[in-house]
Amino acid sequence: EDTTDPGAAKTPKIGVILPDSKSSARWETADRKYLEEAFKAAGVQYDIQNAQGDKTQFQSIADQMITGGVTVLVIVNLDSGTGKAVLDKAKAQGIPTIDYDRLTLGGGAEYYVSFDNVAVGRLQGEGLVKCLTEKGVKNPNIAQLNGSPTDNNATLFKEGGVSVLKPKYDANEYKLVDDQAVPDWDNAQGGVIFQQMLTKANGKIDGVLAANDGLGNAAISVLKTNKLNGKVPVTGQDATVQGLQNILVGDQCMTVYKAVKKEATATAELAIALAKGEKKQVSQTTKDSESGKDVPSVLLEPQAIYFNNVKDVVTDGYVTKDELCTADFAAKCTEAGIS
Amino acid sequence: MSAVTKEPATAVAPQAARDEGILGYLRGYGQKVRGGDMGALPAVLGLLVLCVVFGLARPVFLTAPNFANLLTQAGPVVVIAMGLVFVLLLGEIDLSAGYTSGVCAAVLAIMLTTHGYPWYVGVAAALATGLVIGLLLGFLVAKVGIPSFVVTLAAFLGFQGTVLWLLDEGTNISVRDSVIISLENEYLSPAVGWGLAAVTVLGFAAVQLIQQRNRRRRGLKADLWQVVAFRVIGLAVLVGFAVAILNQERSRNPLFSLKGVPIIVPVVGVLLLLWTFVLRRTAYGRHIYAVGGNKEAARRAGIAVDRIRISAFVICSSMAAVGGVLLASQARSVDPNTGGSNVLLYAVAAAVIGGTSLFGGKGRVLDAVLGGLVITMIINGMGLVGWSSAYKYIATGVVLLLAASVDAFSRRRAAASS
Amino acid sequence: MSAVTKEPATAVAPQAARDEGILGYLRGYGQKVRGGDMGALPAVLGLLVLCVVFGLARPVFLTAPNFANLLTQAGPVVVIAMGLVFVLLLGEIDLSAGYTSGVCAAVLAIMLTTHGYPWYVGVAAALATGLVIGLLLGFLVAKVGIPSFVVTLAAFLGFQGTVLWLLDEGTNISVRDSVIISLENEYLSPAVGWGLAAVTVLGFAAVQLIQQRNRRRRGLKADLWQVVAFRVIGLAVLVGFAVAILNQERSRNPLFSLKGVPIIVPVVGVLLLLWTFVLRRTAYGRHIYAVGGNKEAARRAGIAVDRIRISAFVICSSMAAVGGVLLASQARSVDPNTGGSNVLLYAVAAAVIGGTSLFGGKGRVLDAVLGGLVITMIINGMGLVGWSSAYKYIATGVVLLLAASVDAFSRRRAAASS
Amino acid sequence: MGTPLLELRGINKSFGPVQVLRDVAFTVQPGEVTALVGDNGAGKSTLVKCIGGIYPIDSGDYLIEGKQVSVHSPRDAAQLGVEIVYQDLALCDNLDIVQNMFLGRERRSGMILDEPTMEQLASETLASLSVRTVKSVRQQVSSLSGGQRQTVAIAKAVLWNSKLVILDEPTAALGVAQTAQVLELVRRLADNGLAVVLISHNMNDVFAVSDRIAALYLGRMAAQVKTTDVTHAQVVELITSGRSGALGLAEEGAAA
Amino acid sequence: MGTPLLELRGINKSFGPVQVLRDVAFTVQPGEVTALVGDNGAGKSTLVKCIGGIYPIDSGDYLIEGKQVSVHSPRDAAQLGVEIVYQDLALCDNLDIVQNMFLGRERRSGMILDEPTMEQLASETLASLSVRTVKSVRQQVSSLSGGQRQTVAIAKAVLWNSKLVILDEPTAALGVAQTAQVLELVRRLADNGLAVVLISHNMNDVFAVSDRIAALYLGRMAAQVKTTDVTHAQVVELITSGRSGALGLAEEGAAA
Ligand SMILES: Nc1ncnc2c1ncn2[C@@H]1O[C@H](COP(=O)(O)OP(=O)(O)OP(=O)(O)O)[C@@H](O)[C@H]1O
Ligand SMILES: Nc1ncnc2c1ncn2[C@@H]1O[C@H](COP(=O)(O)OP(=O)(O)OP(=O)(O)O)[C@@H](O)[C@H]1O
Ligand SMILES: [Mg+2]
Ligand SMILES: [Mg+2]
Repeated sequence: EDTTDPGAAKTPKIGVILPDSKSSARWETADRKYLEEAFKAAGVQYDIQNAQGDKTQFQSIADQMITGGVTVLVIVNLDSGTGKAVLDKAKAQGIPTIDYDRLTLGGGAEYYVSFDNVAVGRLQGEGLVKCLTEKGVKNPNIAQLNGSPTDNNATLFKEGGVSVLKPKYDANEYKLVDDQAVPDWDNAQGGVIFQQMLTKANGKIDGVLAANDGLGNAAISVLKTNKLNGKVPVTGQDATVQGLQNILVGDQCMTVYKAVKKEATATAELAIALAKGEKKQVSQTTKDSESGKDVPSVLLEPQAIYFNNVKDVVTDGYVTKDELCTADFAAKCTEAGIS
Repeated sequence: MSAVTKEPATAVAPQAARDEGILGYLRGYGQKVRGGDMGALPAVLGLLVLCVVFGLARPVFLTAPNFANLLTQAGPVVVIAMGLVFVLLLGEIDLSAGYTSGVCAAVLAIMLTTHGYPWYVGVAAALATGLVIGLLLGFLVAKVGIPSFVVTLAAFLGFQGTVLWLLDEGTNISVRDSVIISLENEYLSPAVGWGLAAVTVLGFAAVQLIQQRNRRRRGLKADLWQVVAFRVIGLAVLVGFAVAILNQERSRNPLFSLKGVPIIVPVVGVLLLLWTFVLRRTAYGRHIYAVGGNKEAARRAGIAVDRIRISAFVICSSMAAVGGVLLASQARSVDPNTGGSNVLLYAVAAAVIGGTSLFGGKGRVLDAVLGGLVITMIINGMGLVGWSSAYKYIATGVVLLLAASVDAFSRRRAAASS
Repeated sequence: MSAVTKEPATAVAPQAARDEGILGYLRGYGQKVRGGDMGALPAVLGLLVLCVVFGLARPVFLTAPNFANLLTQAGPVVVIAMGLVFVLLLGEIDLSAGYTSGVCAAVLAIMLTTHGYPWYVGVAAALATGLVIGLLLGFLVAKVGIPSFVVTLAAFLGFQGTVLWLLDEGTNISVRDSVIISLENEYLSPAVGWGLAAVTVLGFAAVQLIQQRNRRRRGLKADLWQVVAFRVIGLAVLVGFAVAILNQERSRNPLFSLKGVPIIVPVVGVLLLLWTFVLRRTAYGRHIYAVGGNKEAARRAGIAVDRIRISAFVICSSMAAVGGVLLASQARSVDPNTGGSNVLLYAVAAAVIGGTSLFGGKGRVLDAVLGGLVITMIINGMGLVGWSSAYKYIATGVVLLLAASVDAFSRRRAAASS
Repeated sequence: MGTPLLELRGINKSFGPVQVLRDVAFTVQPGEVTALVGDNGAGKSTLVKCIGGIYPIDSGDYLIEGKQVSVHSPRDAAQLGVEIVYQDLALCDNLDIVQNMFLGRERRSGMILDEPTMEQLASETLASLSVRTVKSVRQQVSSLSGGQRQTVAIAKAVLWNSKLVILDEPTAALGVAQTAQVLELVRRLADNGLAVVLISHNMNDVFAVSDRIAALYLGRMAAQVKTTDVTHAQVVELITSGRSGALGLAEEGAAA
Repeated sequence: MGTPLLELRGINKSFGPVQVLRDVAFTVQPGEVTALVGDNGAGKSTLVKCIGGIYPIDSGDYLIEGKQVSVHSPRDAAQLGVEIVYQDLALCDNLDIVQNMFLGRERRSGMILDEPTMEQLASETLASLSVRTVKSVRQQVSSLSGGQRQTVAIAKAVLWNSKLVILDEPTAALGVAQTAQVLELVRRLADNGLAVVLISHNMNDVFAVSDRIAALYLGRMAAQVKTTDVTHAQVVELITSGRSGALGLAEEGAAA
């Protein structure tokens, strides 16, 4: 109970709010793990919570963390509005904050640590172009399977992807035949939507810009039924075991690997410093389009993963060889040089 | 048996066959429909209207490949809705049916992919999970007495967590077992399709004939042979037409042939037969209707109401388990969203649009199939119209409303004349 | 008035005050509770149990800052649940209430932020939107005759699309108007808090005294003055205690003070009073209960059943609009998920846990408040436990179930003795 | 006797394929008790529900005090001064006795319900109907005995200033004393100038209070006669076979 | 007369604060018709529901054929051979007449319901009860008239081999002919050796068929006497005041 006493809030304690567990597996399986490891190593107290995609919960968790005496607050916002409300509250209580993975517009956090989401989309676009070129497809028909229409990140991914493909569309090199968003990143719905895209295009889809590995797998599943898998390149994101396996067997063109560990470690370092009352210098900044201010940032580069560099993900320890190279994939693993 | 029935009947049985001939029968049917007793008519009308609308908007909607898509897409919703019919018949609800299917799908995927068991072990485990869930829900509703809305809302949250937990906080598990995959992704060979159609029609004809003969023997009013023949021929035309379309070549890959009746069709057909039989021809089914119509009357008639209620939840959850297997087959993968999102709402809507009442006592398993087709047709058609999400949501709502109002108008007519 | 009542009453009024004295009253209350007529007792018990459990698990749960959090967090759910009570009282459901609040919040945000209107214009526009939505839903249910489940399911989808459309496919709009923001984020000054408490208690005392005096005048059985005094003092203690806690300093920032009753508390209080008055003291409220209890009986008594049904949907959607304003205030922004996710389920659960029946005819507005506090307490408490999502979902489900079973046990007792 | 208060001519009513009322004529005079009799399933309750606006009439004329009216809902009927106790008593089980008795006609002072007045009136009315076992008028009607429910329904109907009171088997569930009270009440209402229709299977009651008897047979009006003109046995014959000597339906009509 | 088929001793039953049955004793002999009479709200239906296992008894002994039994549900009662027609007829409105009549005791051939047999039996039973206006035994009971519903409920109860048949106001909604049939049926059941309990407010019916009369007064058993030992007037007095000369409750008991 002493934590509520304003004077006694000296022991460093770092609060982290993760957004959900459904848009991507990374939050619970990777971020939580790496952050915990870093905090434990530094010997600071911490409290990591997941808002489960619910804004009300996001805010109650923030309220409770502030109430519970955290000295630094790290948030992955669900949207800028709620994020800003939380950052404002924390600031009023004199608690420094870090925007983790997603920038809170107008929020004015101390730091912003992230992968560049537009860059992720750009890698996907480039990957698709690369695979199509390798396959030698002329004037390919492209279908875009976007993430949740209510998720701002999905908009950013799409923006990046389209920035690569748009010139090709305009030049009539590529043809955009369908472009639909998948509510809630729901793979099952994604499968149905893609099935209908394929039907509508009378089977003539030559490349799929899928926003993540789950949606990519949904598209691949439909392609398999039509025995078109492997012929039609599909993109992805998150370097999930499933996505990497799809790449190994050639059903998926590429995925985007975000070295979550780097992101988590960088965040943990900044947070621990803040908790101790220090303010570390970082080299990059990001412009907050709403407040016009430059937020000190650590921006990490996402990496495109193709068949020949799947091993990088394993080397990084993001997925283990045991998970990835099950009986069905052992041969492909060897071929891809994973040992 | 009793003091009364031992007496010779002093009057003729009240129901005299007054409408003679085929014309009388048609007149009777017309009056019935005008009186509002429309059976499957509204749902069928709804299906026709949707076909016309989407067919005009996107001609590809009415092609053989899309027809096959429609049937495979409808599979999971129809199966989950079938189970829900039992719970709805009691005037209860199962909000957790969607996530139950998710949990069962996760169990299946873990058994198959993580542990490498053969498909039948996986399916058995999934069904057993569904059964246990049903027992638990039924127990809480019937014995503890918590309203089913609350129990299944709690289960909705709990199972959402369970799926996450089973899938290690959000990883996807691929399903690669060929038997499981085939359910939603493979097709019967054309010959087998025709064989199945023949068996269906002949079986139906046989059952009809036996029933009518039994009634005639007892001196009870039986249907005219013309009517029976009409029914059989009607079914034959319908089934034959569907098989003919599905046996067309649909492949877009010239190296490879894609035709035949989707395997899901006979699977759903068997489930439909089974549950229709249970509801209409067994004492258990009769008791389900009785409990849904008037729980107190059923209790006074000596029916073990609690047991009936628990069993309905068990059937519902077990069918959700089957639905989960189909979901896994369809997506070839299981993730934390499996069974989530709108699966439950669509399944309930399927049952209700088909004509099942939310207040209990009224509904058929066939409703789930027809309503499920309506819902799937809406989603399928929307997938062909390349609108933005906002318009798609709105249009889906509007189309759902229109489909439901066909039903509403028929029922208003019924209410006005009674 | 009529031929009968003109006659002098030939017998004494049937209800003779048989239980004399305060002891008799207590005995009567004890019997009532044992007989299952527990009123708010289960919900209150649920609240106490949750306080103890979470308080033991996380001592910070029982501190003044968290108490203030709890009240502001409960605001939107409670308000939406209040509106739902009206629809539930009729035995209907509004699945779209959550997204209705989202649409109204979007309208508010667009008026305020995009167009720069003052707050009252924004709120008026949001309320008007809610009203129109309610009229539409009510019309489809009452006049067209589509079951409310289907209508509001369609609306659920449609409004989800509408929010997206209003917010241009997924942007979010900040709300910066200080009046709107203050609703969920500001506090009354301690003095005003005490003043409000005094007004509440005195008002309650006055109403009680007038009612009892009126009954005594007519020669009807009235409550003992000790009982009346007990009620008034009870309320005074409760309100005083709450205000005292909320007036403690909660700020951890020495430069800045944070204390007082959250503004949302009097807002909800006024709504509670208003709707309780409407339901219990006006003919309209009586008719709501009548339609929910037996629609046919109400119709035969000359009640305009359709109008009552439409009005209930209007109230529900308008309250959802208020809820939307609160959601916008709480999040200081509106995005396509506003009013989505579990908002609706929590609101329905709040009403049901409070004791409102899903089958109509039974429920109070107070239920929504108590049930909303239970639900919020569960969410709030879960937020303090540092579990992973999977466990939190499961635990939330289990706790919800436990909270509901307090109620179920009391009702089983009622059923056993009647 | 001047214009009848209620006159029905050629009323037809079908439920889907089943025609329940065929070409029914029925008149009710003010100041008189008209007994409506008929076998089970003859169509009495259906006729009453048509009068009350519960069921729409398929065809036929409906006249109140000589003026053609159209009644589409119970509200219309109530506005014309028709008050009915239905056989399938429609009470709201979730409301108490007072609330049921004043449903749709609540006493108010300003906007607020005047509960004390209603409670007092309800108590008095029930007492005047010899109900002694009701513990409290604040009891929910779901906890009442069959006879008590029936009394509440009767009390509800006679509380209002109406021109025509129709009682569908009001004494079916009542005890000896209560039945006597209700019959007395019926007589008193008629003597006060109201028109009363009483449906009953009890010939003693019918002959005790009625001025006229109307007999329905299989959905047709077999005869409407003065009570003093017929005997017990004749009425029973009308009920069971639709005709009695010169009275009743023509041979072929009865066979239809 | 040997052991009674049913014997109740010291039965108490309260609903919350309201005590409805106080220390009730009641015996029923096989081969006899026992009439249970009492004012509205006296507790007759409550007593019957306690016998049928609908309500749990608070305290008291329940003996069938001299053996103490405990009845917790309608199933238990049915297994003991007790068959009851309740006053608030419990029929499933969504089922048809045949389905209601055989509810809980469906005829089967193998697993499959034997619909033709049930339909035939139902038609015969209804016909034997003088019901002539039911169009089809496949009609939903929701579309039946009051009397038709009552007949279905009675037919349902007498279709089975039971030892004790209890009828709670079975003739309340019935026409003249149907009432006669039911009374005849009641007599015939008793003559076949069954025990029959008949609840009725109609003294003529009571005296016409009963062997014994039991009178409830405000939840107490005022007297249980042979029908031949009492007069009409005495029974009415027992009903309305709980005592009649030497018969009935003691003065202070009646006042309690
Ligand atoms: N909604 C309905 N649908 C079909 N048939 C109906 C409906 N309501 C009534 N009937 C039929 O109409 C006939 C007349 O019913 P009604 O209730 O008017 O009889 P009644 O004269 O009041 O009989 P009782 O004396 O038994 O009350 C009955 O045969 C009944 O089955
Ligand atoms: N569930 C209940 N809760 C409270 N009181 C009840 C309940 N059921 C019955 N009572 C009361 O018990 C008393 C006896 O009711 P019961 O139905 O047994 O009377 P009855 O003798 O059958 O009367 P009737 O001749 O009118 O059918 C009545 O005063 C009634 O109000
Ligand atoms: Mg009738
Ligand atoms: Mg009774």
